[in-house]
Amino acid sequence: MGLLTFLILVPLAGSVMVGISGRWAHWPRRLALSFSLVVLVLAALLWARFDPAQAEYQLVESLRWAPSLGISFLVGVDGMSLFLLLLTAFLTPLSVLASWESIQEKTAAYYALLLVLESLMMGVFLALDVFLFYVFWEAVLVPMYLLIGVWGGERRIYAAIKFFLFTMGGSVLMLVGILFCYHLQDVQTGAPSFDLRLWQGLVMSQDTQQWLFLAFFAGFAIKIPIFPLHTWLPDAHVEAPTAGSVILAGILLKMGAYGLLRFAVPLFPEGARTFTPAILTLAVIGILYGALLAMVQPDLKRLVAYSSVSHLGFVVLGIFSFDVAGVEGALFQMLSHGLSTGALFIMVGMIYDRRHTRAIEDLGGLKKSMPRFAGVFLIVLLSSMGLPGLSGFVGEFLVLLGAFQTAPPFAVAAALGVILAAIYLLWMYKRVMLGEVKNPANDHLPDLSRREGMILLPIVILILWMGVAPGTFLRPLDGTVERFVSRTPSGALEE
Amino acid sequence: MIPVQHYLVVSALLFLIGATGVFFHRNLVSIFLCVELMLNAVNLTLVAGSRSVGNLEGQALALLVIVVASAEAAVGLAILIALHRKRETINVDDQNLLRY
Amino acid sequence: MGAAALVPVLILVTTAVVIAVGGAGRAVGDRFPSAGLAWLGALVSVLACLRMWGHRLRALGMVDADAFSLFLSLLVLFALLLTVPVAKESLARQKLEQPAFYSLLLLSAAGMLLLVSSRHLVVIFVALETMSVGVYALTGWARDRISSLEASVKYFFYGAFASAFFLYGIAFFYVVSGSTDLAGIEAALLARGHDLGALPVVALALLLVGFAYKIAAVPFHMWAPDAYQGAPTVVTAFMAVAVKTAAFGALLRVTGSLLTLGEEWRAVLWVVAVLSMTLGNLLAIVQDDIKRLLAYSSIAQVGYLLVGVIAGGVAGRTAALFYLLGYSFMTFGAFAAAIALGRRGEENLSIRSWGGLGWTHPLPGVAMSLSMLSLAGIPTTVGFVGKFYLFGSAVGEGYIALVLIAVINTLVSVYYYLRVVMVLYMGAPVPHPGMHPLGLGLRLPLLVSSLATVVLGILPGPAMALARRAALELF
Amino acid sequence: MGNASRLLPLIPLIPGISSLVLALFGRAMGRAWAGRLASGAVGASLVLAAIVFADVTGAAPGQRAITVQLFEWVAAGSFHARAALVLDPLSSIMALVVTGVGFVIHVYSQGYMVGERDIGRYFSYLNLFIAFMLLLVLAENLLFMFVGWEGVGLCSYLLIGFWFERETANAAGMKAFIVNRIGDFGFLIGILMTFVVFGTVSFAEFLPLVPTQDARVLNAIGILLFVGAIGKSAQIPLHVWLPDAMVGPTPVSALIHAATMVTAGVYMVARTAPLYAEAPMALGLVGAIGAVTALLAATIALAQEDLKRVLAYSTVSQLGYMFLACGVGAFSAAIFHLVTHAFFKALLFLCAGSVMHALAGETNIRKMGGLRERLPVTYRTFVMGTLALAGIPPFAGFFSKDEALWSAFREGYFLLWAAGLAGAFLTALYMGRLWILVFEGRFRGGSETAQALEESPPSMTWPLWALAAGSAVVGFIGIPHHSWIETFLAPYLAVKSPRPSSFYLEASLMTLNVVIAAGGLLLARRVYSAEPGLPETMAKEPGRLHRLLREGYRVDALYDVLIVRPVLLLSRVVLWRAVDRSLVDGSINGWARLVRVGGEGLRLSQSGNLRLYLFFLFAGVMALLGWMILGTTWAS
Amino acid sequence: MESVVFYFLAGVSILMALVVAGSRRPTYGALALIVCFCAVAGLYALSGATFLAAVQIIVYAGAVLVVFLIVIMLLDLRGETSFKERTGALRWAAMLVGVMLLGLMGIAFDGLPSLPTDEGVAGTAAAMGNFLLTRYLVPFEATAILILAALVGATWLARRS
Repeated sequence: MGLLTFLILVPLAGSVMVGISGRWAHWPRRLALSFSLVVLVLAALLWARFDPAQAEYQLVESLRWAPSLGISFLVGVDGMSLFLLLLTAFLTPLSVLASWESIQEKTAAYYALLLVLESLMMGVFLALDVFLFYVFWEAVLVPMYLLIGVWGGERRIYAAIKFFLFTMGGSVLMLVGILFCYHLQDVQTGAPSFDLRLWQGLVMSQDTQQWLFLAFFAGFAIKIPIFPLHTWLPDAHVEAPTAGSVILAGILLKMGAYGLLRFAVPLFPEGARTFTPAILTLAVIGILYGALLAMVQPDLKRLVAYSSVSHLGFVVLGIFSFDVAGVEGALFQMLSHGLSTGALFIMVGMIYDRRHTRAIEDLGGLKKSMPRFAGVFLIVLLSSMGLPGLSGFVGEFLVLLGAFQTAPPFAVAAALGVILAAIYLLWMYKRVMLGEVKNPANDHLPDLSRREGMILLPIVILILWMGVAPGTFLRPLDGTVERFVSRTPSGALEE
Repeated sequence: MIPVQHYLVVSALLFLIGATGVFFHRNLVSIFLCVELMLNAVNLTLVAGSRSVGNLEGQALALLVIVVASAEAAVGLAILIALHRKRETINVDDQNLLRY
Repeated sequence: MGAAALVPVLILVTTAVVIAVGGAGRAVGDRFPSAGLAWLGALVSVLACLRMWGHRLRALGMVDADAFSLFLSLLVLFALLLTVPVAKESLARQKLEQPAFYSLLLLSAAGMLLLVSSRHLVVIFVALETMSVGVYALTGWARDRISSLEASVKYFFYGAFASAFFLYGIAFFYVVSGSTDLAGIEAALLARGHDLGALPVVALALLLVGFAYKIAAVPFHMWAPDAYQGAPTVVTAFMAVAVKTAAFGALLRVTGSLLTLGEEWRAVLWVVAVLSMTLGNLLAIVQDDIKRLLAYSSIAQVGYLLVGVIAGGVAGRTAALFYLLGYSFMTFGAFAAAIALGRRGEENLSIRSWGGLGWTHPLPGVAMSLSMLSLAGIPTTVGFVGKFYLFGSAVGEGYIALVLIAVINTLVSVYYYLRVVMVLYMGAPVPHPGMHPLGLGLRLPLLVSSLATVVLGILPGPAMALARRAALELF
Repeated sequence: MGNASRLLPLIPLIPGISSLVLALFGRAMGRAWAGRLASGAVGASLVLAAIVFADVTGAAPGQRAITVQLFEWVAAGSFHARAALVLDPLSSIMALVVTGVGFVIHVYSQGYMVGERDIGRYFSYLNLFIAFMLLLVLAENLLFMFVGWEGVGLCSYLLIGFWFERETANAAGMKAFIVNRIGDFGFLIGILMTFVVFGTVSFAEFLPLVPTQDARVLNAIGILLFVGAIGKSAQIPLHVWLPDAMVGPTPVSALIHAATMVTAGVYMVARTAPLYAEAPMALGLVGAIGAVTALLAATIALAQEDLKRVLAYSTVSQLGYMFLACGVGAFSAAIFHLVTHAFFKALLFLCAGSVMHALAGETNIRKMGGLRERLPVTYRTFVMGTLALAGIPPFAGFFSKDEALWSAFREGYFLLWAAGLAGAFLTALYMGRLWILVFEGRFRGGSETAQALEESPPSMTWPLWALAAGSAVVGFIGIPHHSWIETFLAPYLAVKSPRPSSFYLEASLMTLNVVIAAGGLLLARRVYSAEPGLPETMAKEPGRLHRLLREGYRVDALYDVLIVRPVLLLSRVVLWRAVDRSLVDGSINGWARLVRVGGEGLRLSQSGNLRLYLFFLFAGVMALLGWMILGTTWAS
Repeated sequence: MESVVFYFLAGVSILMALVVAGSRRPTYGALALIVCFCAVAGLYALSGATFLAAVQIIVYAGAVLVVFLIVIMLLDLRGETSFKERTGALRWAAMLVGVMLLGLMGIAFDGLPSLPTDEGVAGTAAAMGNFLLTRYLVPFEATAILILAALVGATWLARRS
């Protein structure tokens, strides 16, 4: 058992401890915070041990699990997963902190589920065995379902079940695809295996590739989500507790994009190529559609949710540009979106804690009593709308750059989303933060507390860091992304 | 000698009369009688088969069927008695507490 | 010609007789340890089964103790081991505890053991009837409750009617082959080739009807919801788990043996499987009574199980056997949890009235939730691994469309399975007169089935290996 | 120039750091020190800018450009964009203007903003602006320039909306940012295309490659980049944000919305001059937009009643002149006008600020008049600014505007020249109007205000003098035929040599310019002095044309009807309600409902009647046997 | 001669079967079934299954069906007529299914080759006894379990609580 296994096991062990600690009032959250910080340290250690020069999977660990079926506990890390792991490790303690005061009921179960979720997400990003991946992938739904359903808002039950059914709907199709690949692997090599690395050697006809790609794509597209499969997202976001929204937007959505990068495209490059124009179209529609809808949302969380649809459209666009810059941009955008949208949800949660409403029309003029909050909020918004010098810009720019090289019209259309982002975010900022205080309830609200500052400070620092020195996060991607691009059909759109 | 097929046809007739008869009754005992008829029809096939294939298995099985049928009758009638005691009716159409 | 292979059956019967005789005439409340004896008998029987593992014994030319039958026998016996304590606790609540109950339980379990251990249609028939007669009586055990009797009546008549068809099938096989032994039939049919016309397939079809009824596959399922709902819950649990396991085992044996009869039966089962899962799921969605919901759910589960039968081969059968194992635990867990959620003095089977009980009653809540997730096929539970291999085996044989239908059905099923979890943990608490305290008789089975559901889901390897061994020794 | 390379990074860095310090500790610092720190930081930058400027001028004409690499900023695949600064005549002159005017305005702000609650925040923004502006002008490549480009836009947004409790300020700030974003959209695509075409976005690397490329490609890039300039420099049709931006503090209007940020577009075009020189269509567009803007904005300025809005439209118009100059290939003339304009327009705005300071924030010129005696310094400096803007020699505007118009004429763009000339007349006219209405005649405001009228404090008046001095003398760096600025810039703008032309023609046109300008001023004096009641009359019974002009050709209303409302309607009604809720969600919920209804329907089959159950079994057997028997029989 | 007996017995059994299926009163049905069983017993005997014929008459017709009659009396089912309410649809549908099934069976029987008529097995009591206690020991003994189960079950169900 090495570092990677610990990344999965530590939060799991933590969740057990937290679960037991329920009878002592403050212990669940303290324990949860400590465990998530331990994981963060482990993840940092992983970063330190990671060798950016190497394109292949690193620190691979393999345990026999069900050898007769070709299942093993096979984990490894490469540039693509490294930062997603770090993001997971980073956002979890923040989620714990964000829940510190607002979750008062059933705290032990809550924090235990949060840690279970962390463990499973780690597993998703670490698994190199497709079976293992699918197990984690599906299992993630359960704690999230419970987090939304138990600690969520008014329509939490509808949102939770919708979330579950949507995402599962996609992944059962992927399951069929996985089974078929497994069968192919069995037939072609005589040794059943779920080892992703072996699957890349499978021989498939064009037709087979197309079907399999579609099956995998269905699973990932819903999670991302790609228009028109996105309608679970606003509901889930709105109803989820703050931490749920943070993790949902920050990490769960990235799982879909990660799946495309790790599985759907490299395994079925020809299949991917066939559908690239359609997917690019959907991505661009998603960018514009999400932005346009975000513009007219009356609820803050719903607005941020639709903005996620828009931002994740960029990620898809970048992936399917099949260009090094584009793919790196997509990965970068995933990280940046995780930070900025995570922060947005946290901050919306802070507003909710104070005002018990998320309706934009109930707010206004908050900046007067909460100047610090307003400042941080603005930085996060600016990052989200892609202001150069902040994290959001680098990702978006590289995505557009990649897309512009392989599919210029799509890039141009997508760039319109940048305009729209400014509109809906600034408009929201204006209505929430600026202006006179018309509703007396919005006056004399406490500014950021120390705990809240502690949550936001690291995010702001990272947003700046990623904007000013993106090289830190781009360089380790190089090898992996080049390997990825070399497996994709070059000139996918030339025909 | 009578060809085996004739036995089979008679048996099939009896069987199907029994099976169809089930739907002609609302009284559970009568329905039960029809089921008994069906079992007996099968026995006829078995006996005829036994003669045709030349071993005793068919007849032995037919004998076991009779045993099974009596055991079933015991339990079935016991259930009916219990039911009648509780509901004062063994009309099949009255047994629809459990549905949908 | 030793009779060693019959030892597990004989142990059960002996225990049953001891209980029946020892308990006869004793007043209710008289301290005769019938439950303990029954449990002990089942345990000894388990030991006997384990002792025979790997020896491929055959008793009196008709009963086999191969890995296949032992695997299924063990499943039945596990169900028995779980049922007995639950029965003791739940029947005591309803003042229905009688030595005869355990006696019947053991006798029908003996029938099940025989059912899965024989390649002989006559034995299969008699065993099937033994099992059925016992369960008919158990279904009506709450003889003062109309619904129990009604369930019993429906079950009985449906069963009698269906077994006539089943028997007719055996008779036809006998007529065309002169044998009632699966191997003998196979040999005779092979020898005679195609000149027998359609009668052999008619015979097979009629056998399938009998099995389909017993495993409650659509369109022969209609008894199940009523019988499940009306029977005392513990009996329903036993029925849903053990009866299904045993009948399914026999079905596997028959379809695995009569290979000369063409592939038509696969197409038939294809349709039956699709109908079962679709209808089962659609109807389960609209249920509020947990037992009725589970009844429809188990109809759907049979649909999934049939996927393994249709796929056939070692992989398909392994998958089906493994799934049966998982199915036993998760289903039993669900029923036991439903019992444990009963209120003081009455059963509490309406899901709607379970609001928030998951928090106040952690063990039944968790057990129920795990069962539901497992039945829905969510990973880290055995239901997931089981489905994974069932569908995998079918994909391997090219049944893609079937698997697609199956996974879409899984999706539909998630809705109602999660609804239970939802009510337990997210529902508004419903005021009620207080819950029945949980005794060890419920706690342990709950714990065991929950643990099994998870452990088998995380470490399926060993159990899968056993199932594979069993599948290999099917012939 | 080794000295310069070491000092160069400090120029944007000092205000940047100061901004951060002010943002974090501005409140604790106290209002006096906040202003001092901010001004000091810009002052330091000014000194450094002057030093490096001296270095540049001191160097041999061919070696006046150096690049200072800071770090590799974005690198992915084959794309590289360095964080690097370039120092050459163009950027050094811009840096000097930015820090110079910036310093003056910082000092002015200390007086003007006295009494503001959030002075630390104000200076933080202002310093940040200077930092970004310097980044913009010093950037070595397009992408890094884009950082400054968007950064100044952000600061503009923040400063326009500085009084965040005012609804108009917030709306104006947002409008400014969003309209700029629309331009930036083009700019961004331009950057992408530049990279795709040249494989680099570094000025020093792709500009020399320009001749290797097809004109169509260059036109496309040129136009795309110019779209960015249109937004930033408030050219038609994206000019709508600038007049609204006047709700911000007046020093901000002077610094950002007159002297520096809005000229970034011109600077960018000049920076990429070699590209535009090879892209005739793009250049033509630049000139045309410039000319149209110069003329139309001037007409609008005629009818405005808000002091600052007049100046804002004037700025738009003057920026048009700069683009006009670019469009005819006279990039150095454009930069020249940029520099002079920075002085006199900043001056005019600061004068306006001074007036507002005296009138307690009043900006409506109908309520002014007769301020000449009460605000002598303001009056004098304002007149100097007016004369400079109108183009009366020897004030700075005369030289630069003349240079621009002459270039147009000389290069044969007579239409542009004519438009420019007409614009010049209008410029003189509206400035004359302003002069008369604000400073001459009787005071038309309330009597209370009248008594409180007094000149602004020294911290505000000496910046006025400084800028006035600038306005007066800066023009001499560009005396025709002895133009220092042209010789200084020309090698780095890569401009083709001007067509030969007659000195007499040039001189006569110059005279014409002066006559036109003087005519405009005199006409204004005649009209508005003779009829002091005219503005009131026109305000009450506006003519159709007057109303059209006052409302800026109703462009805002047009955009509202054509773009804003349809987009909102599309989003809210079509996309959200119809597509998202009804179609997408509706169809999926529809499936769920179908499943439920299916379940409800099917459960009726389970009627509870045993006979029915048995019948299903019986029928099932029949179906099964039928299938098996018929299947087998037909098969054989 | 043999065929006359066969057709007579077959005819009687079918006729009685129809009565069972169609009679309004359960008593008539039970009595007709007894007759039917006796006729079928005759057919058994005709096929050489003499022991079985005896068992059929003694046990089946003589005991089991008599129990039926007793139950009918006990439950006082005379008043309940089967045909009281005629909801015809299901009956007609069942008849249709029955006829179709008969047709299908016909096809299946038609496809059979001519099977040997008599292989000369005699189901005498001795032979049967021998057979059941050797080859068929397991199912034979299994019926003991069945009967025990039926006994226990029936006892509980039928007993007054």
